[in-house]
Amino acid sequence: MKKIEAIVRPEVFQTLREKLVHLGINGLTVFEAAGCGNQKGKKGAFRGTSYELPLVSRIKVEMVTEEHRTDEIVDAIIEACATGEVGDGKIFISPIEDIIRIRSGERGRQAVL
Amino acid sequence: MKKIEAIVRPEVFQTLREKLVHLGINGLTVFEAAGCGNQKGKKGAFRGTSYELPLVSRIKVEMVTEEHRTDEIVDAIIEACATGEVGDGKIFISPIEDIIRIRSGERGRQAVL
Amino acid sequence: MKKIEAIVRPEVFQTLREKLVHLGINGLTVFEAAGCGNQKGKKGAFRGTSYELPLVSRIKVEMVTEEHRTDEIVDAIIEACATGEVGDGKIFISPIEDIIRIRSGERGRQAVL
Amino acid sequence: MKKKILSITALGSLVTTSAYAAPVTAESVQFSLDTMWVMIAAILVFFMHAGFAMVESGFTRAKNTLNILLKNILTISIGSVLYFLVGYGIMFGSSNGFFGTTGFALSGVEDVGFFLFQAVFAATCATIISGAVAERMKLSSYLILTVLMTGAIYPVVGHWVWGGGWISELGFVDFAGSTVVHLTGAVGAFVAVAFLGARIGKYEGKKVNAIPGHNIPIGALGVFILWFGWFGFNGGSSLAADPTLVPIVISTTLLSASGGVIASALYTKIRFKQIDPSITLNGALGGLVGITAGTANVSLIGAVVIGLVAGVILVEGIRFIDVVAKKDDPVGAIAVHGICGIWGTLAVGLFDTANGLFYGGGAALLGVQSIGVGAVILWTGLAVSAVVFILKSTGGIRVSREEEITGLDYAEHGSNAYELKESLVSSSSTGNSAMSGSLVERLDQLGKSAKKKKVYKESV
Amino acid sequence: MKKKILSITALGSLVTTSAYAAPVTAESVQFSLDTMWVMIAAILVFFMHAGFAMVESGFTRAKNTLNILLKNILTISIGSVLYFLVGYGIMFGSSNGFFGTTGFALSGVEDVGFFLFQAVFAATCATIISGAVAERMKLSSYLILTVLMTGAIYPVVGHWVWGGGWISELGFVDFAGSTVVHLTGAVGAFVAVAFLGARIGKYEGKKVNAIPGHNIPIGALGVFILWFGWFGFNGGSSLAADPTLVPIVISTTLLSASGGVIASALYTKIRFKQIDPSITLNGALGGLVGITAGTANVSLIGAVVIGLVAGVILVEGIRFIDVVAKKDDPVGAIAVHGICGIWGTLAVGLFDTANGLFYGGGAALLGVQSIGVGAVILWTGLAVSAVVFILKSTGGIRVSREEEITGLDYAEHGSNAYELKESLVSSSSTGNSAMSGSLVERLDQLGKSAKKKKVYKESV
Amino acid sequence: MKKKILSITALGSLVTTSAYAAPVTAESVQFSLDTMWVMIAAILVFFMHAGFAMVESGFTRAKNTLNILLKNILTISIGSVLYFLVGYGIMFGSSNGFFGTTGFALSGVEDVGFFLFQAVFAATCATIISGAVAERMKLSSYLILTVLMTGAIYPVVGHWVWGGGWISELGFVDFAGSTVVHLTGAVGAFVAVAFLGARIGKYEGKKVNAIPGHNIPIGALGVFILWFGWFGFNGGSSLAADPTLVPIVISTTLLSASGGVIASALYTKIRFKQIDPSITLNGALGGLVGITAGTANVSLIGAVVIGLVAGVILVEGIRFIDVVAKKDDPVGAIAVHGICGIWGTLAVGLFDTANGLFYGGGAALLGVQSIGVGAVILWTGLAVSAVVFILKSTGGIRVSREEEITGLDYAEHGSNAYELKESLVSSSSTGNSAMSGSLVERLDQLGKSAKKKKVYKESV
Ligand SMILES: Nc1ncnc2c1ncn2[C@@H]1O[C@H](COP(=O)(O)OP(=O)(O)O)[C@@H](O)[C@H]1O
Ligand SMILES: Nc1ncnc2c1ncn2[C@@H]1O[C@H](COP(=O)(O)OP(=O)(O)O)[C@@H](O)[C@H]1O
Ligand SMILES: Nc1ncnc2c1ncn2[C@@H]1O[C@H](COP(=O)(O)OP(=O)(O)O)[C@@H](O)[C@H]1O
Repeated sequence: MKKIEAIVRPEVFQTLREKLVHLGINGLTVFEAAGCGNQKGKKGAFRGTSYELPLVSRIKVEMVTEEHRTDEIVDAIIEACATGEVGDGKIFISPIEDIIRIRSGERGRQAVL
Repeated sequence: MKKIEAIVRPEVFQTLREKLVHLGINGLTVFEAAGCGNQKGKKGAFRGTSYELPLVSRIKVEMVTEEHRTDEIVDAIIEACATGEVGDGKIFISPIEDIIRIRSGERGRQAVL
Repeated sequence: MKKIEAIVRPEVFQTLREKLVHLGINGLTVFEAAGCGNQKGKKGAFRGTSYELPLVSRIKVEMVTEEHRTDEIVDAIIEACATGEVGDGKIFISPIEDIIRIRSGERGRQAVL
Repeated sequence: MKKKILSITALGSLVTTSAYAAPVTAESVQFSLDTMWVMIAAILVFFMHAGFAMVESGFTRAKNTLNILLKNILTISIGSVLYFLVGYGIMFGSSNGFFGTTGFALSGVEDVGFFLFQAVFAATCATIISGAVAERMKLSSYLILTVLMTGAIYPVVGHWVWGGGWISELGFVDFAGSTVVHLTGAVGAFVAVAFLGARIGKYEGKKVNAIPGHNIPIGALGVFILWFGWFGFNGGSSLAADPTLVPIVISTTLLSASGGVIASALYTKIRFKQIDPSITLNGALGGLVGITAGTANVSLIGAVVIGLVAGVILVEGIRFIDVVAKKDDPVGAIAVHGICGIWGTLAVGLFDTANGLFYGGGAALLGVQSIGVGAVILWTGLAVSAVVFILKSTGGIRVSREEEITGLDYAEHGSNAYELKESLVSSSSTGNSAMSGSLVERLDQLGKSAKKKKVYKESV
Repeated sequence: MKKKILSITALGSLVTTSAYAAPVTAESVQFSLDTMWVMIAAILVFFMHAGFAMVESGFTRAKNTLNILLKNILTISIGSVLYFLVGYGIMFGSSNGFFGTTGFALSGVEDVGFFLFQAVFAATCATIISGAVAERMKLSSYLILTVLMTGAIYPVVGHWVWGGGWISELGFVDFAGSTVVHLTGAVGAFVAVAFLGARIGKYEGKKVNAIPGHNIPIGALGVFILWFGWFGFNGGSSLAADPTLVPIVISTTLLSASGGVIASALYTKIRFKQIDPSITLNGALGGLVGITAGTANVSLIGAVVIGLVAGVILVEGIRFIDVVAKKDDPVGAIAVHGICGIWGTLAVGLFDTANGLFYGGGAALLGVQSIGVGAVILWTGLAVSAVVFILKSTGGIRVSREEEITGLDYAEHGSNAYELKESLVSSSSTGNSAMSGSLVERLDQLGKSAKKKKVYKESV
Repeated sequence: MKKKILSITALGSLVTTSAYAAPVTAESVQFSLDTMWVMIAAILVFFMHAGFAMVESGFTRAKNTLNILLKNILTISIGSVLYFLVGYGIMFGSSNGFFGTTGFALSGVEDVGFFLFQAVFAATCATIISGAVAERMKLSSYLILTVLMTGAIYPVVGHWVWGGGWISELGFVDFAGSTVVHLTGAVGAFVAVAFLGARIGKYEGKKVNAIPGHNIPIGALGVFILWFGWFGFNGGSSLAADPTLVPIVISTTLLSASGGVIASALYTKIRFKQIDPSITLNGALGGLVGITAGTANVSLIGAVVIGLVAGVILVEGIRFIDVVAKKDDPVGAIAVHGICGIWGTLAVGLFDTANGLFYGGGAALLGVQSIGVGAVILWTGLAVSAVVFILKSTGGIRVSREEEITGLDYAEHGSNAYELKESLVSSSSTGNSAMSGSLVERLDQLGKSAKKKKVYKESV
């Protein structure tokens, strides 16, 4: 099993979710995040004093899935989230050794069906 | 070392925390999250227009622990968090290669005692 | 590639970010978190009734990086975040199997440069 | 308030004889001035409803905010209409000894200004209950209770004390309503809470848990608005622009509220080692309720003392209701309006500069005041018990456990008081929507429960 | 309001003849009292601007809050100055048949109190637009429109109805301005919205999305403040401290607003299966706008009925504007002030106790009321269309797509209405700062978009 | 205000001679009317404390909100009682040349209404300080300073200018208190801030960091409430319901505030390339402070100009205090009340329609105004310095670094102004609780620090 973590712009999340639903991927967990990278932060101003906002807002989507599905999911993410502008985000793939469905105690593949 | 990630209903978190304390597990980190899966979202209404809330609120609990303790922790999570209703959540187990305690620089097993 | 997860006190995050910038590490993603461990929680009071706040606030910083850079990053984190008081936090290191830059579809090392 | 009513209804005949076009005399101008003052006071009292709405929503949880706001705005609305149709007649109509029986829908009533002032009072009494029953009472049951409070239960009390009824005949002094308005509301609140039970999670075995409010700044604003409106509540009860009386009433009101704040702050510091901001804010209200009965009858020093005592009583009263009586009153309404209301009414027996015990007037007035308090508690307690008992037996007065945990806003109205995250929600499977199931708000909606492995169904 | 103007300007000569030092007579005291009442009423009307600011910011999204607050405070400020310099003269100066031409900067005007009361009205009319165009109209364009509304468009309407102009000559009744103030503002709002278009994400093909407000408690507070201020709005329009009139005006105002709340609550319950809190709050405003024209001319029962009808009309009106007409009005201003304004004006033709259809007065008044409504819609519609058309052709009236998605607060002012997280921001590369790019607030700033793979540049 | 005091105390004898039962004459009615107007104005001024509370909590950080609310409600409470016991006597008692020495606890004072109006003024002066010292001053030290401000320091100033003291004898004009109230408060604020030092993180070497407020909508509401109350502040200072004066006072107040808003908006646009919403809101207050001295003595056009100038001065004043003087004043109180207070006082010397420089009255009045300003700065500066110096030497006036970083709400009161997440907290090791250590709120509590590897102990 693999864990796919996608760090994306907040505004594309709904599009991504719908695309994944079409692929038959229902299970996912999301987190609010903030990040920096090649894309730089912004500036704000308050009472004439300016300040930096070095991070930009991001959403992290985590999906645990069977190995053979990772490629199509990655493609779906790129399709839904790539704009071509710096700051589109990253996908990280890492190994998951076991999965348990809390409700039933099922393990492994069964747990994410 | 293993990382145990449990995605659970917010309302069971306190019960879980107390159960883990009884097992002698003190260290953990939690995150607010939102998820979807077999459990479907809800509907809201505002000024007569209804809208979907496709995600439900979740808490993610992360614990890094020695391999031999994973099973009892998993059991504890199931005991504390399973209700039998769809949406109880998942546990993911993944490998951790090293741990460092920032305060002391200790590494490995020492770092999580 | 490795994922470095550092769980740190919120108040040291800016110092850490600047230190990492000096090392040439620009890319990172951060999350709000709450944790417990050796450090205990606090007490609050409302209308004469006291209550416990068992968790303390934390920031999790995630960086995916090439293996050979992990040590200097770990050192930088310790330098920026260690105060010597209980509760400084942990660093977890885990394997990452692949990375994709969403914007370009680049994979692996290329994706985090 | 009684005495003045007579003088105004005496003058009331001026309305017909000296209409606006009639020759302007000093008397007619004084009458105009009296009327305008009462109108201004009534407008200030109206604004107290904004204060109640803010106090009650600020001191409860975010997930029940829309519901409490709705209860407040419906209370003043239903209260006004009901009092117009029925309540005023019961309160000030010609008496059958127990209540009034004429003047429904103001038929035959000339003094519309007096009605107006009384109408906003009636709604105030009813809204006191909304805070105490917050976060768990069904909206429908609450509204039925409001109808009966403003249409019947409160007007009967009012008739006895201000409408020329038997309590007033004893010489009972309640200038602006420590008993008539506040104690009546608080008794209703107490009974309703007793039937309702505590919010989930408030009491666990011997443990008393704190359930802090979600937005204290708007709660504090509510306190300031109430204080502001109270100058109309007490000041207008003179029913005349009397330059020898009104400044004293306003001053005793200011000083007693100030005393309440100071005493609550100091006493929580002593009692709990730190000043409790939320109770200190309540302290102002305790001082205000405390002075309401005697505002025109005590000295300025007396007012300060009444306020100081109210501030201390309030702290102990809140603890008593919360910890000993185990009545879960989220905003402290029973202590503020009930316990301080009793204190204020009895305090007249002590501090009345004419007849008070401390001014050599003996204990007679104190006795009368006690009788009045007892009678109001008895009547209101029985009447509200009957209403709530019937409601409870037929359909229930409390939302379901699931709805309470989810929060009344989402459960009863499908909506939230604060913004959700835009990016996490879609209003259709094909479109991006402008709404969202915020991580944060969701937590509030769900709350905790599940000790016994029972989790409510989330599909609504 | 017209008739009274005459009487006050008649008395106005007293100002010079009976200065404060002059002998005090019953007439002079009545004049003082009248003046003070109008001043108090004007102060209450002023406070309605706080109500508008709270309603409009509470019912829109957090990312546009500073901008809407700014629009509100600038509206009353610019409105006051402009009305002083120009507007008052156009409205009450000696007429050229179409508008007034004297009294600019109050030259030659003695009755400063009357000016003041009118000035706060003028700003009210203008601020109605700010809610409807919220979250997307350029601040600069909005301000130009405000200048023209308070300086010219509204004063012309006012001249026709209250300044002795042709509509008033027909016998048109609009005591406190259902048409003059509210309908005029709402027509301006409608036209501006029509030119502006909907907010991004509001309409997608056939779908109508909900964009809930971010802070309903302050929205509710705003409603209470408006209601509070409205007692001055209607009560002060008597322009005299008349004890036979003012209590009735205050009472009809209270009862109609109450009726609006009750009806909106019940009707949303029937229509949508649950009570909609946000529409119910609007219901109060619907009832208030509804009674404004006839507040002095209808009975108390009439007021209740007018309010109840307004509450139902409002619900359907909001749906009509939102779903059928597809005009995106975030706070429901067009339905509240426009549709209920028309209802209120026509209702006088039905409920006027002297000449109303239901009181045997025939349909004549109803006809006159209709003509007045039509004339105001025509004039305001044309005038605002011209202004907005020119603004749109020269530079545009709408912020860019990127700015709208980011939120006007950050895009136009570089700042946020609520606190960001301290720990995530640095104000310099070397120092820790006190500000932060909150995870949470950022989500609000960014929103969603990007359906078509187009994402705006984030660097500002 | 001075002149009028005489006339009212002259009339004051009416209170005893023409009690309510006495024959009603035009004079007695006018006296009633005057009294009621002053009462209404006092109630409005009272409400300004709600405005201060909202402005100060909105413009500071969430973690210090309870503390600032508490400071505000304690200020009006302590202020009222202290002014009753001591302050009034010092201000209006019979003079020893320097201050009054009779009338303590109002003994021998008949005009309770006048006391009341003055009492709410006194508390206003004191509360100005609370905003400037927010987020770091110990509650106990602040309260001691409040006691001395309302009990002694301010009454002395008041005695000099309004109590018949030496400054008034020079012909100094300060109708409603630009100097007496606002400048006095601001000088106190300046001195306190100078002794206190800046908040942690405000100044780093040469860098000036921004520390934005956490809830601008309630800050904006506070501004509207202050403006609303100010009509009572200025209008009531006439001390009589004078129809030739009050409308002018209300109008100049409205127009100057409007001018302040407009000028601050435009000037920040020019100066910082975008309109700063927070400073623009302050602009209203700048215009209000500016007109307070001359509100009865300048023309309407003069008022607009005074406001416009105040709006510009304010922007530069805030920058000057913040960047050049490096005095950390979170809400801009020193610029608003101090710098604009000086401007307003001097502006009378320029715009007074009788004696002003611009009206051909020469520079004499300007000179007198300058002397008054200088004297008040000197006295208040020295007196407050002495108090704060002693407090600082004995126990300190500032919370610890750890408490400041944690936030005063949690550190001094163990509580928070906003809701924490329910699910993350337990109130006992065995039970689920209703409270929580929110991820979000915690961040606010902890803030940042630790540059030098020093982290405070979190256990409290
Ligand atoms: N090395 C990294 N480790 C973890 N997260 C990263 C890393 N690099 C980038 N990110 C995340 O991805 C987001 C986008 O990266 P960025 O470099 O700005 O753009 P792009 O991926 O288009 O080159 C960042 O905001 C950050 O949240
Ligand atoms: N494949 C997945 N990857 C990541 N998170 C998942 C996955 N499937 C489910 N989840 C998380 O677990 C939660 C519960 O899952 P769900 O399928 O609804 O119920 P159950 O586990 O009882 O079958 C979801 O809300 C989501 O947060
Ligand atoms: N086993 C663990 N798994 C995950 N997170 C942990 C674990 N132990 C500690 N943490 C996180 O690290 C933080 C600091 O740990 P703590 O034990 O209190 O101090 P220290 O690391 O200085 O001994 C905790 O608040 C928690 O967020």
